[in-house]
Amino acid sequence: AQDQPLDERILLTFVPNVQFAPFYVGIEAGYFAEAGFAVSLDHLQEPEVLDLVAVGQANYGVVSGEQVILARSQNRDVVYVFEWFQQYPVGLVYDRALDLSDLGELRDKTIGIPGRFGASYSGLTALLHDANLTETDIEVSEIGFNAPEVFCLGLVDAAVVYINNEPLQIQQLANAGDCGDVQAVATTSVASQVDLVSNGLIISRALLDDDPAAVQRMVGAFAKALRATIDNPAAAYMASLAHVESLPREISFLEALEAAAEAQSDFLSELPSRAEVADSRVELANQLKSHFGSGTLAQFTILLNTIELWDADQLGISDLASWQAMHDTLQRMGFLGESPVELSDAFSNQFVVAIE
Amino acid sequence: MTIRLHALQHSYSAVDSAPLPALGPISLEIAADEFICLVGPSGCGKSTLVRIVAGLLAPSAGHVTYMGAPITAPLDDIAIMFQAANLLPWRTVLDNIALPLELAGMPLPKRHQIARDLLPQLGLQQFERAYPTELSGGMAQRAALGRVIVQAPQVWLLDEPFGALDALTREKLSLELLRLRARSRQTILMVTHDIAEAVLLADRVIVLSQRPGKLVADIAIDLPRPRQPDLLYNSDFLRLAKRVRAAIELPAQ
Amino acid sequence: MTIRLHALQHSYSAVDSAPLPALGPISLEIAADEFICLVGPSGCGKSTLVRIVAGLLAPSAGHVTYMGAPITAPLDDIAIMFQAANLLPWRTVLDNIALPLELAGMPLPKRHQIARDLLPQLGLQQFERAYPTELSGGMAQRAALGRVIVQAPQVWLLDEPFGALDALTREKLSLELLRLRARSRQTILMVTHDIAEAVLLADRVIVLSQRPGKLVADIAIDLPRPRQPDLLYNSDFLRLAKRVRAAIELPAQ
Amino acid sequence: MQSQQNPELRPARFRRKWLRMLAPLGTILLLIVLWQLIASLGLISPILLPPPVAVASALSKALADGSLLKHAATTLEEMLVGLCIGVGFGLTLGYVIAKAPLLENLLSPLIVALQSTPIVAYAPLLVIWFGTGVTGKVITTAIIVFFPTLVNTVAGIRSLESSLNDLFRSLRASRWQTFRHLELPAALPVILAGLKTSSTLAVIGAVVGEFVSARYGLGALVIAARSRYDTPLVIVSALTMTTLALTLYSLVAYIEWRVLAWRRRSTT
Amino acid sequence: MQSQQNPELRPARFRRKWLRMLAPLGTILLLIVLWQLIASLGLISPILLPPPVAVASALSKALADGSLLKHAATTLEEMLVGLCIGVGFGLTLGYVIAKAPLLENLLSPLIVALQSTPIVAYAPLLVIWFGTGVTGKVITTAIIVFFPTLVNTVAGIRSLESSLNDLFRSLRASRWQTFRHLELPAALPVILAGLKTSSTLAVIGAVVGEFVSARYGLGALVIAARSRYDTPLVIVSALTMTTLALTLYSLVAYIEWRVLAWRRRSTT
Ligand SMILES: Nc1ncnc2c1ncn2[C@@H]1O[C@H](COP(=O)(O)OP(=O)(O)OP(=O)(O)O)[C@@H](O)[C@H]1O
Ligand SMILES: Nc1ncnc2c1ncn2[C@@H]1O[C@H](COP(=O)(O)OP(=O)(O)OP(=O)(O)O)[C@@H](O)[C@H]1O
Ligand SMILES: [Mg+2]
Ligand SMILES: [Mg+2]
Repeated sequence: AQDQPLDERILLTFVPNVQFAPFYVGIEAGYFAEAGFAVSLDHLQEPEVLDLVAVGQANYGVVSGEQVILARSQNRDVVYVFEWFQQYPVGLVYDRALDLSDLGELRDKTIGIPGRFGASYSGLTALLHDANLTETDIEVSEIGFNAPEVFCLGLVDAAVVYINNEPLQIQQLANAGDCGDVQAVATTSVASQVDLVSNGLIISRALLDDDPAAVQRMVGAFAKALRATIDNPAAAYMASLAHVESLPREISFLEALEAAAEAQSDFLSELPSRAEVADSRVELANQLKSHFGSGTLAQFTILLNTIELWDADQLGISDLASWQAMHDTLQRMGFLGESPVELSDAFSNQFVVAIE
Repeated sequence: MTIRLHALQHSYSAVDSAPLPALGPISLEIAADEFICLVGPSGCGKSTLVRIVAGLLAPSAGHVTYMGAPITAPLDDIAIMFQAANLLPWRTVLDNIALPLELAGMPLPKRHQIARDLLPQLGLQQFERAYPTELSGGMAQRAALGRVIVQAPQVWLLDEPFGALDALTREKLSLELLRLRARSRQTILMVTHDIAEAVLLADRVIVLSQRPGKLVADIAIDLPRPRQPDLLYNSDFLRLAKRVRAAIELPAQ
Repeated sequence: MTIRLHALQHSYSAVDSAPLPALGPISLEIAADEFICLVGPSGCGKSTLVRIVAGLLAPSAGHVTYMGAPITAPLDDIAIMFQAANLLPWRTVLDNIALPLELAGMPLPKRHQIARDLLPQLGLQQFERAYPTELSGGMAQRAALGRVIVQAPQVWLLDEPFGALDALTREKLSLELLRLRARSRQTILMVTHDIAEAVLLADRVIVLSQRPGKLVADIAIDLPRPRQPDLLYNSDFLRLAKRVRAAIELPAQ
Repeated sequence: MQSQQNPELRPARFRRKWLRMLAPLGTILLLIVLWQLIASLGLISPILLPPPVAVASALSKALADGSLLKHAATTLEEMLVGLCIGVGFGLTLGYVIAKAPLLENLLSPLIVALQSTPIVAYAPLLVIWFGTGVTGKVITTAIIVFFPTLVNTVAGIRSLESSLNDLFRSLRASRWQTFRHLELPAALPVILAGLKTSSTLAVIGAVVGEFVSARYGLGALVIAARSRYDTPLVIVSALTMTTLALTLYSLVAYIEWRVLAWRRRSTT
Repeated sequence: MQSQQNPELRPARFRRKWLRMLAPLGTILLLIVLWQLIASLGLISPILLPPPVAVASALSKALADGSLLKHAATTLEEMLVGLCIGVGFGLTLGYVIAKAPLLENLLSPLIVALQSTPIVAYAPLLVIWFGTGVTGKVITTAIIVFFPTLVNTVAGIRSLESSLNDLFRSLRASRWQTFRHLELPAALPVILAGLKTSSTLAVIGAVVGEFVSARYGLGALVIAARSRYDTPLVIVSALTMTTLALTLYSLVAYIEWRVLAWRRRSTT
């Protein structure tokens, strides 16, 4: 580490949210500082994040994998250096009564989707392809980011959503009787059918060439923060409080989390296996469920759900097959030009591999 | 009596000041075929009186009747020519004069014809397609007079119709007015500042006092008709003019 | 000679019609202490002439000089009173009258004092806080006159200043004008439709022909000064008035 | 009068008219030159601002495959219908409010709320009530377009001098006649100014509606192009929006020029 | 004159003034009652329109923890600064254009483009040039606010009668004096109408800017609340925006009421 911390801006998408907990943990627990960075976070739309990284306005950004392929096909020389989400977070949500687990059943159904862009559209395309369907076999409805409302009012049979978030919201509505006849929702995640490259950390080629050491430190710090989040979600939630103002923060809930975080760090000192840690999360969830209402728990539950999408034996590694699958999907969508995208340039595992 | 003013009175009230008594109380009776000239000091309420008779202004006290019925709104029989020309700036002279006919639903060729036929009398022959901003003060006033003439009203309310006109044009137009009236005897109530004009034209000259305008004198002009400009040098005429002038100079009663 | 008109001529040109000859050619010389009255038929170009002398309108041909220098823009020495009152509707009477002083940078209390002192002469005592829409036609004209008086100009251009006033107020104000002028002899060029008024006030009466206005007569009024209203019955006066009238009735030369 | 045209006056007028008409094109040309200069000098990364040629080729491609036209037609339809509805309501309510000032106080919370609530807040309602087709976008357009028309109608009609009102009353003009022959022409300059604002806001309304949920339309195209990092196509779509807005604006300006012809006469 | 108040006239005026001031509150109350009714009767699903109580509790929570105030303050700051800049430019350029009509033809493509280009098209540039802080939102606000002020200033100043211009020329008034004492007061009713539009658009400008990138501000709050499907908080944020817009609008309306006092005098 350097003596003088380096100011570094990381561009995230969306708005401050518990799903960005690893970054909050990185800041609050000092992982970034240890690596010599004073990190600040900004939230922008995905294309903006990518373009600003591409032109060197910021060194680090987080976007989903397909953006990297699309952008590279349009001369943005960015490199994906850390696969944050091991599983593609998009999936289909529908009424459990309407069993769509056989994707062939999708034929002639009305599927809601934010619009023909972004991760949800790639996800849908991949799902359809897997089921030997095409877009013309179903009714696509561009409903914007209004899936719970539109779904619950019965305007679509299923909706393409982020599986860590919306199904939970819809289930809550269903529990409250506000979701029509729907009693319980079911999801089919894209990840269960195809392995697509998902959200991860990007840098520009120029940065990779100029200062690989700094990138190495950043990737290392983020990997630590991510692992810490996966290992101790209660502590991660506490770290998020400073960054996400609207998180539920009733005293009793925070006290419970505080206690859980402490217990978890004791538990972690026993060096449990990944499976044991996963079990501890389930246990914690169950334990909290008996004390707090779903409203209070919602954001924490989302964090737990999301952690499942992050967890892996080795964090950050992305493999060519998932890039290829994404590339093929995009090609099928007609989003790529004639000139092929060299996928091996799109990502690099060198920094992940060099950790430790 | 066609028009009767019953203890008519008017005060203007502004939002943040005391009511301003502007007119009356004044009572007056006007016969169906009378030509009345109203004279009085500037600001004494002449325009106010005319606007009340036109049904444009509700008096503060008293009332006006036309053929026995109180006037509460403008009537078809009564036309008013305002002190200002009030032409519509986006209409040509011809369309300004033809406006009342247009509102009455007359088709374009016919109303244009009627308006056009009037232009020579008004001395506006070459200006039918001119816009109001292109007119001189007197020309605008003549166009406004034309707008009253096309209405062929039973009662003419004229608020200083010749104020912006030179002596000659003025004479020409007043004689025109007398000629028009000679055919079908309408009621005319005309405000003027010109004593000679008042005596030359009127059957009666009504003199108002300083604001609030009360009746100071009601002078019958018993000169023979038809009247001609040479009357101006007639001794009866001069005597009547002097009487009017004397009445104006009187303090309010 | 203070003001000289050299073969002055003006035509108005509208966008989609032929140019309209409105004035001249006319040449004229006005001495520094002269009171000139301009009479002529309605629409003959009097206001046009006045606006050119005021530097508001560039003539189509010829030019005007003031003290030898051509007039191309409004001058400080020259003030104009327009045919219409042209008051600013959002200003009170007092602030309208004080406007020229305000533009000259005079502080508020002083300019209000000057304007207020003028109100009795103008017969507007109770109306200093009234807005123009609350004035009668004649009152608005008097306020406009006040706006010229506060400028204390060397040259007064008055376009029918008394057009909307009754005979008495008119007389009172014209005499006021004469009195003002008696102190420091300014140049006055005044348009009027009233022949008697012209003869009563002027040193010379200029008579213009029908449009385009050319000089028809230049009649020196050699009546003694100071002049009083009783002059109206003087035979010299009547003779001069008849001469003016005759000149007006002449066809254009 | 037309028969007496003065031939001397014609060339000047002719030249001025052409100058007026060509002026916007001159500015556009200048901007393109400037843009090329920025691109050539590399002042802004081509990623963010591609050079004119790249945009031109994107344009010709989008024109050739008909996609641009299709999207533009959708947006234009939404704009025009929304404009008609919004302006219609704006004029009507504006007229009524001008006549009954208390109504302004009563309705202002409602009207201001309508104008200032961001679309994301009621996006679900829009999608649910009006679906994902053009209707929702027509509504957003109508809403945003309504307000400037309304306030300018109110201001225009209130600016009327009461003396002219008296004239019409004395002529016993009907309400409609008074509106048609007095209030409308008198208020027209101000109303047309409101329409200028409305006509450019119409594009925003339609496009923002399309951002929420749409398959067709320039808003959908811009989002799609942006999500594919096709900056030239983003610029093509944006320029197409500008073209639509400019066309509408010019139309209003032309109407203004025609209808207010009488005003130009007095500037001799 | 004030000393001669007629006591008879006061109660009526008094009553009317209060009526005017209370009218908006009455409407708001009515809307809340209506809203409660809709909620009670279940006409609209509570997912879309939560009942007033839910919104009230969200409001009190957001107020209690200070978050609403902080966001509102950010948006307000952006609005006010953007409004000042946009209105300043609009007035200035409007004045210049009114005086030189050819300039309108020259600049219209530029101005209309500025107004009609959706922010997503130039969002990256905005972020690069102005960062993700308030500056970018001030710019978007200024841009959207600029246009109505501009066109209304042009319309207002052009509506001036040439006779009054002659008066000021004859008085040798300076350009500034003519503007200050003639053009501005004459154009004011129309300019104020433009400001009414601008003041409500200011909210949209700031919020839209916040959609692109923001941590603070009501736009950010609405997005955050939307992302959590916290509809009551969405409504609270939207209502706060409306409140800001309404406050600004009322301010302009009040200025109008004060400045145009002379107009009310003539309606006897
Ligand atoms: N709209 C108004 N509001 C308030 N006061 C008014 C209004 N109109 C006229 N007045 C006042 O009423 C009085 C009478 O005005 P009116 O116009 O009737 O006078 P007039 O006799 O026609 O005068 P003039 O000969 O100068 O036209 C004046 O003192 C004037 O100030
Ligand atoms: N702005 C203008 N545009 C075009 N023509 C005009 C304009 N002003 C005046 N005229 C024309 O010029 C001629 C002279 O007008 P001017 O106003 O000088 O007459 P005037 O002698 O003052 O008449 P009056 O006594 O009626 O006021 C008229 O025929 C008029 O139609
Ligand atoms: Mg009067
Ligand atoms: Mg004149």
